[in-house]
Amino acid sequence: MSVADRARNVLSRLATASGTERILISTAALVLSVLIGAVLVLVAGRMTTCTAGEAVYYFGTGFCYDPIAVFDRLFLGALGDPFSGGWSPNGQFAVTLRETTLLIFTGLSVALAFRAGIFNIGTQGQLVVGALATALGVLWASSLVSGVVGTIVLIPFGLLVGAVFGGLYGAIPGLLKAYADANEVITTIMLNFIATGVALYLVSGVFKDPESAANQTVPLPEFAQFPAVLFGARQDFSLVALAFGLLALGALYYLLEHTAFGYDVRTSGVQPEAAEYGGVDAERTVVASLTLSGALGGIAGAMYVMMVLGTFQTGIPSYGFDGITVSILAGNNPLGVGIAALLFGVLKSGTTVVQFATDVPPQLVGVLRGLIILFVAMPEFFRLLARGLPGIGRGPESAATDGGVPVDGGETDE
Amino acid sequence: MERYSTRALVAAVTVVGIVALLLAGLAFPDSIAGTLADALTSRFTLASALRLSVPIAFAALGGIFAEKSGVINIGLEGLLIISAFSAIYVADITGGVWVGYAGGVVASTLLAALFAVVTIGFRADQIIAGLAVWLIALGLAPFASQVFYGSPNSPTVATTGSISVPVLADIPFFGALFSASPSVYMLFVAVAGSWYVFERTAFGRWIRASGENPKALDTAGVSVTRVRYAAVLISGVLAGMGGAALSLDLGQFTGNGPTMVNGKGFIAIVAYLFGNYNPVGTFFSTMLFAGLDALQTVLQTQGIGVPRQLIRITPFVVVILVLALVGRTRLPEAAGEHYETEE
Amino acid sequence: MATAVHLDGITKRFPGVVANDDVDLEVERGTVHALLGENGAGKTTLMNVLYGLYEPTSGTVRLDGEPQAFDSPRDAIDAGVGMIHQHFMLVDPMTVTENITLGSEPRKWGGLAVDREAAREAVADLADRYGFDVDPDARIEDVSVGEQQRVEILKALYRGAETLILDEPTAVLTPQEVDELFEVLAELTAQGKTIIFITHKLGEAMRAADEISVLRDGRKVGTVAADATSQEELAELMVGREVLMDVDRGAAETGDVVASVSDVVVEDDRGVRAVDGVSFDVRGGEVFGIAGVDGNGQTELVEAVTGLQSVDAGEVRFLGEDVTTVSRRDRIDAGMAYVPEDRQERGLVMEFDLVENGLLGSQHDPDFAANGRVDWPTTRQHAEAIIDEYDVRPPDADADAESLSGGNQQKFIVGREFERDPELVVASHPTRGVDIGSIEFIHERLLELRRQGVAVLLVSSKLEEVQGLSDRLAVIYEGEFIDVVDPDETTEEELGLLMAGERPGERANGDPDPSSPPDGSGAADDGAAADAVDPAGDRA
Amino acid sequence: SGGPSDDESSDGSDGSDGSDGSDGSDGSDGSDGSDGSDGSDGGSGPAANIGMVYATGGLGDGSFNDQAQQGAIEAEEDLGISFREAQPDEVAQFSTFQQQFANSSDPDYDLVCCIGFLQADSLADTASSYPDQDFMIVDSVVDADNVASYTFREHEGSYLAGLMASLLTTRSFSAGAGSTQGDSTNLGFVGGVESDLIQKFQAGFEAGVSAGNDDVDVSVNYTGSFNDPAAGREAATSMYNSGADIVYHAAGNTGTGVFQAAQEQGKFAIGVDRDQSVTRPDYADVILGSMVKRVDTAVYNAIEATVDEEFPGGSNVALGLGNDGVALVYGDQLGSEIPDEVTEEVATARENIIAGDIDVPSEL
Ligand SMILES: Nc1ncnc2c1ncn2[C@@H]1O[C@H](COP(=O)(O)OP(=O)(O)OP(=O)(O)O)[C@@H](O)[C@H]1O
Ligand SMILES: Nc1ncnc2c1ncn2[C@@H]1O[C@H](COP(=O)(O)OP(=O)(O)OP(=O)(O)O)[C@@H](O)[C@H]1O
Ligand SMILES: [Mg+2]
Ligand SMILES: [Mg+2]
Repeated sequence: MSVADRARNVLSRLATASGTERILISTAALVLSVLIGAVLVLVAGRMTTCTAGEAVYYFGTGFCYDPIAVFDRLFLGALGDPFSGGWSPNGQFAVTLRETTLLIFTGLSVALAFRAGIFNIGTQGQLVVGALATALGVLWASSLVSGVVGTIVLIPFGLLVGAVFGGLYGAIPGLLKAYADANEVITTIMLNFIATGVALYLVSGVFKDPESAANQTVPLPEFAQFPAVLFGARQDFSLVALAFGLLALGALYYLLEHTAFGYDVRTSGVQPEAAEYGGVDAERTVVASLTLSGALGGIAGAMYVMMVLGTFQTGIPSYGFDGITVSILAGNNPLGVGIAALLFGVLKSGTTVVQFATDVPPQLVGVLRGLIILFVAMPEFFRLLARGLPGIGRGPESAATDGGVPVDGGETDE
Repeated sequence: MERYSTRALVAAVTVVGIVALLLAGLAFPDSIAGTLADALTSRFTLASALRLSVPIAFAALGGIFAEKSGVINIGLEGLLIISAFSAIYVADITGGVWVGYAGGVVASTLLAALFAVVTIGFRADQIIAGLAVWLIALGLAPFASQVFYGSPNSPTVATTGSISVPVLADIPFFGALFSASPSVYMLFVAVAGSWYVFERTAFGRWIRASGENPKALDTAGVSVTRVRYAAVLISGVLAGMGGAALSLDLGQFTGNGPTMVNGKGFIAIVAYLFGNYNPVGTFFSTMLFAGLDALQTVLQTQGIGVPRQLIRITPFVVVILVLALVGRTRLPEAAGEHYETEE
Repeated sequence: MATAVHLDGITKRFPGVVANDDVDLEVERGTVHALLGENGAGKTTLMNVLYGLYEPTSGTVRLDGEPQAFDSPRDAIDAGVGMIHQHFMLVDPMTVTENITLGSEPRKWGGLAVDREAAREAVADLADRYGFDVDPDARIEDVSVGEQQRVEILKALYRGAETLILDEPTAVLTPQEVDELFEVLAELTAQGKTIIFITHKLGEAMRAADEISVLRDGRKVGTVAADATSQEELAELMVGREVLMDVDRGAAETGDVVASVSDVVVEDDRGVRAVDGVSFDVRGGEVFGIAGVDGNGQTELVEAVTGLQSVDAGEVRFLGEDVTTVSRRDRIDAGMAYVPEDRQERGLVMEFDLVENGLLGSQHDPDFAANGRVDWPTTRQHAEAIIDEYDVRPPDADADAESLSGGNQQKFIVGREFERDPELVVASHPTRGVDIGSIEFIHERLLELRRQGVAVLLVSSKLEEVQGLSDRLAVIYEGEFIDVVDPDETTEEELGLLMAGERPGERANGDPDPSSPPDGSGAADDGAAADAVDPAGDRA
Repeated sequence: SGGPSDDESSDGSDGSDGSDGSDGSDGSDGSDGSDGSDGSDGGSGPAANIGMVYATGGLGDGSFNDQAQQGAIEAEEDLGISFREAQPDEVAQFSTFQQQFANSSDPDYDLVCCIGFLQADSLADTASSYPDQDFMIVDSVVDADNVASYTFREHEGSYLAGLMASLLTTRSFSAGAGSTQGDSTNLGFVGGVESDLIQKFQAGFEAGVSAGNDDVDVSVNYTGSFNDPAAGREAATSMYNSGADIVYHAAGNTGTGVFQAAQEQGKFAIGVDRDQSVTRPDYADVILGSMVKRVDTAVYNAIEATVDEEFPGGSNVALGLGNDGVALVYGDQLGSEIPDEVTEEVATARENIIAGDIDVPSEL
């Protein structure tokens, strides 16, 4: 097959109706949640008191908060104001990409496990373990090398350490599931708490940076951190890391769709009995998938340490949980994870801009995030909407009117 | 069968272990065993475990209803949060603690209704919708608090207080069961009631059938949709009771960070999985967890020489260990799947 | 006689398919009506319309002359229609009684509680009345398929069904169970009930039905009286051509031993010996058949050979190697093909399309995935070849497996396994749910493999199938081989008795109580349930 | 003589509406464009524009951040400054907000207040990238000419709290809703998350307790969260049940649970950071006193210095008992009932600490 043929193939698969529909639906969901969010902003704005001079006026009524400003800041702000002329790669856009990069890895971690039929809630814990291991490992190794050579050696080394330890931590629920039949939802939630607890113990004790009041390890030397390329160093973002992320997206997609191992994973995910029949070793696949998933989580941790903080510090943000949302929004599809991670990166980074630029309580963005997810999750709603609302009544109406216990059940009822 | 015998074995080993510990504690009161034995036999530990159980167990019972009917409600955390705030808010504006309690339950039920419409009516993915419910509540409750009170934390309102049953409350150890907050008694009623619904009523069977084989229920002429709506709404009511109990017991809503609910909704999921969807089993698994948490607090306070950060994680470690021994929990066959009557 | 069921010009369209095309059907009260047709002919769809599961695109349903507009099965049930589906609609973890009364539970305490005693009694009474052998307190997941079917029938009767629809009721039954079922049907019609049943077995249709309607490609091609037709006529109506009814397998040219099983013991989850010391050899070019009532250890034995169950004692050898503990994957690689009994659980990944399903089991085969990298174009060609050769309909490699009718799913699996170039084919009920045209084809293929020197291990509960195809035939009962016979020298009746657990020697001195046929249900289960259900006792 | 507990009357927790960054009239273009730093005279704009970057707990924590906000509000009232707030919820956002304030030209911020020691690392970077921007940091020291650092000697105030507690627990004392048993030798300390900072509170408290009576033990519990009142309640309840009469907390919102437990058990508690008998009036009947930490003073002083163009860049002020940076204030309701012997002894200890006669340990 020629390259052109292949490209055509790919394009034709992308242009399928369902793909277009998914994009349309996601857009509609975004728009709808923005509308509802705007109403929320207005209502909240009515409940707050402000001076007349600060109010904005819509429909002849004054509101303390301006929804247009909120959404302008949320989206355009996160992108570094591309239309204002003064766009620079050093601005908020870099923060957005930084968040996106981390979410790509946690999203992939969750996606891989989900595709294998494993509900890995433990990416957060795997991230914490990977981050801590990376910090300690790189610290140790940074006494051996330095300078540019140090960067070239230590970054892959740090990622490797993060992947290995995250992977090992992911293997625990894997082994428990495969060989002790222990439900991974329970074990991974528990392991999250354990990872946080043990990390706190270690970095408030033996591995604590004596110079700092924070519970953190000694900071990594500059050369052991991701170098800023094109983008300014201040936003703690490195294009190199994003490139790694994109590489990982492609690699996982290839792994799942074009390799025998991926086929094994997907088969076990949707129908374990059939997988077993097809010669898939169920136990090994469970352990391997969770290990790999943990490794991706661990890499996210390594990136957090080597790109964002430059040290391991307790209180790691919940990238692991956000990864669940990212993955599900993406339909657990590695390529979709890229887009979902960008959307979430925008929301996370935009939140800080909104906070800075408006008086709206920052929790509002959290609500918006929930609404977007909710609407994206209900494509059926938009399909009905598109069809002009005829069949909409069936489900929801009965809920609204007779939500209680069905009373007309059995024949012997009356 | 194998499963039950393992369970029995684990139970037996646990009992033997506890007895040995108590004996060791008697023999050497100053050792760690002595401290542990003291804590284990203290009515204060039991009382503490009960208090800690309330929100978790209510939410877990709610989770059972939803999941048994085939709708995985991962948004329990959100229901707890919204109820915890609403209860305080309503109690604050009306001045009535129990009015506030009802307000919390209503708020949680409304959010559950939204979840139901979205997942059952519009066939949204249950997991995403559940996460969305959590995120919405996690934003909305502190946001509302900020708007109403100018702070994510509410002011203090009256609490539900506690009720002591005369005589019974004086029984050693178990007396703690009879000198507790009203929510604890309501929890007992809810556990028994849930058990009754599942084991004895037609509706309980429909819920089970709707989660195991909705088509069987449908072809038997019962509307799966309505059963699922009802079950999800019940989960909203129960989680609402848990959230309201949590905040009204303290008389305040705390909305910073993960809010005062702080993951209890997720622990609830663990609890009902661990309790194998049985209300009574779930109650005991909640008590196991809360008991370990209470014990952890006591041990930390008494300073037994193990770093505090590590003592704090014992409940989580124990759950994993027990699970590794007891093994699998079985999800309802159709949990997480949409059901549609054909045509 | 009154017309109980009257279907008028029923058309049912699915996106891209016309499943029923202007079908008329009349069934007299108190009669049995059989519905015949190839896979995908539209039989199930037609009955789903009658049962209110599907709303017809056009056409009307009348019961006792009254036009009906069913919105849901609930309406159909209320109108006295009951249906026993091809795939049972039972809740596995619930008991027989709970399943039968589901949705119509007797209540007490003002509806606050299910009256469990009343429910249990009602079920027991009903079972008694029709001579059904069921344990009201057994859990569905613990009872045999035959018993599950009886539960389904009771469920319909409990709801006051006047018209009963059975979708391929005999596909899963032993000959004796089939007899029992037909007795039940006779009893039911005698009591004024109307029966419609779907089948692929012409003989059964002629035996049990009063009238037979045949569907082809969604259209009804004729209705004939059962006593005025022949199998040949029916077959031609169905397929549109003449069908060869008998297979001539020719003499065997046996080669070396390909697979050998010695003293194999397999315990099930509960520690009960499902396979209890079985030994046999299968040679190249030979079909070794295993007959038996479902649930006597065939599944476990087959899975022990194919590597899906671990063996608790004994040895399995394949091509001279001890493979007792060798993984499933290595056995596939060594040349073992397996048509599994449960096509929807095991044989196909229902959410995958046929391209991906064609790869199942070959994903580590260098021909399809060199160096662990799947060659999708080749895989696609492979799937298309199977579809083409085995006449899988619709012939679309991009169709998801779940969108195919059961028979077509089976054909695809058979094709995939037979094309594996195997040394040994293990075929478990290879033609279950397959129409006769396809059965003929599958049988031919199987014999062709045999001619090529492939060893075949065939398990089937269809006597004529194992008897017709096997060179040697073992009868399995409660996990043991009760006898190995030459199928050509053994009558169907003798086989039936063997399958019932009658040892060859016993017949002389024993006094087999003819009124106590082998209990398919109780014995059919792997052990534990056999204790729970007292076979002879309940029957008396 | 229980330290300066003067102006605690205004409850800062409802003051966050005072935040308005943009000056009243948006239309007035550039009236204060370039002269941001020297605008202490009336004019149209505020005396100074201040940026506040809070610690991750966010506003409404009832203690630390609220206290810092209080300082800004007072400065707004007294000095006519204007301030804008940012509440990061994770460490990585500190630098984002610090930079946003530093970058901003409309308005041009005269001072950026960074609250909490976790900001130290990012501030070290930000401060060197924006040498013309003035910063202040609370609870940590950043060595830069454009940063004024304020740290607190929490252990000193905690020492007084411990001393008071140990003197009270060894006598029979009853007031408000609580009482102590004369024969008890047990006190409690509830912390949030383990850290050097919280351990400073603990160390000082324990030192004070031993100074009061060598036989009194302190039970310690860290709940692992600053936001879990339920856990705080269980920790304190367990302490009260094992004989403690008084529990001191340094656990933010978790402390609410400590007060609740005190009320339920009829025992006492000691608040932290602010005068909690005032900010939590429902519990005033069990709060003996609070170890206040005048973050507001630090913020106010830094702002005042900025307005006066005397910004103490590069300085490091350690606020202790001596300069009223920390203090033990007695409870609004119970303070008057505390026996004079106790208050006198506490006052003496305070003098001795200020004079350097008592050296309070800041580490365990
Ligand atoms: N729900 C559906 N959606 C789309 N197509 C369907 C659906 N149900 C059936 N079909 C199609 O309608 C046709 C008739 O199917 P039906 O199940 O009625 O066949 P059948 O005669 O029962 O076959 P079998 O003997 O294999 O059970 C087939 O082509 C099938 O693929
Ligand atoms: N996951 C899949 N499931 C089913 N069919 C697939 C899948 N992936 C690819 N195919 C089919 O295989 C054929 C070739 O696929 P594709 O274009 O992806 O290959 P390619 O990328 O050109 O080859 P290669 O993967 O060897 O680089 C197409 O007809 C495509 O529809
Ligand atoms: Mg059919
Ligand atoms: Mg495809």
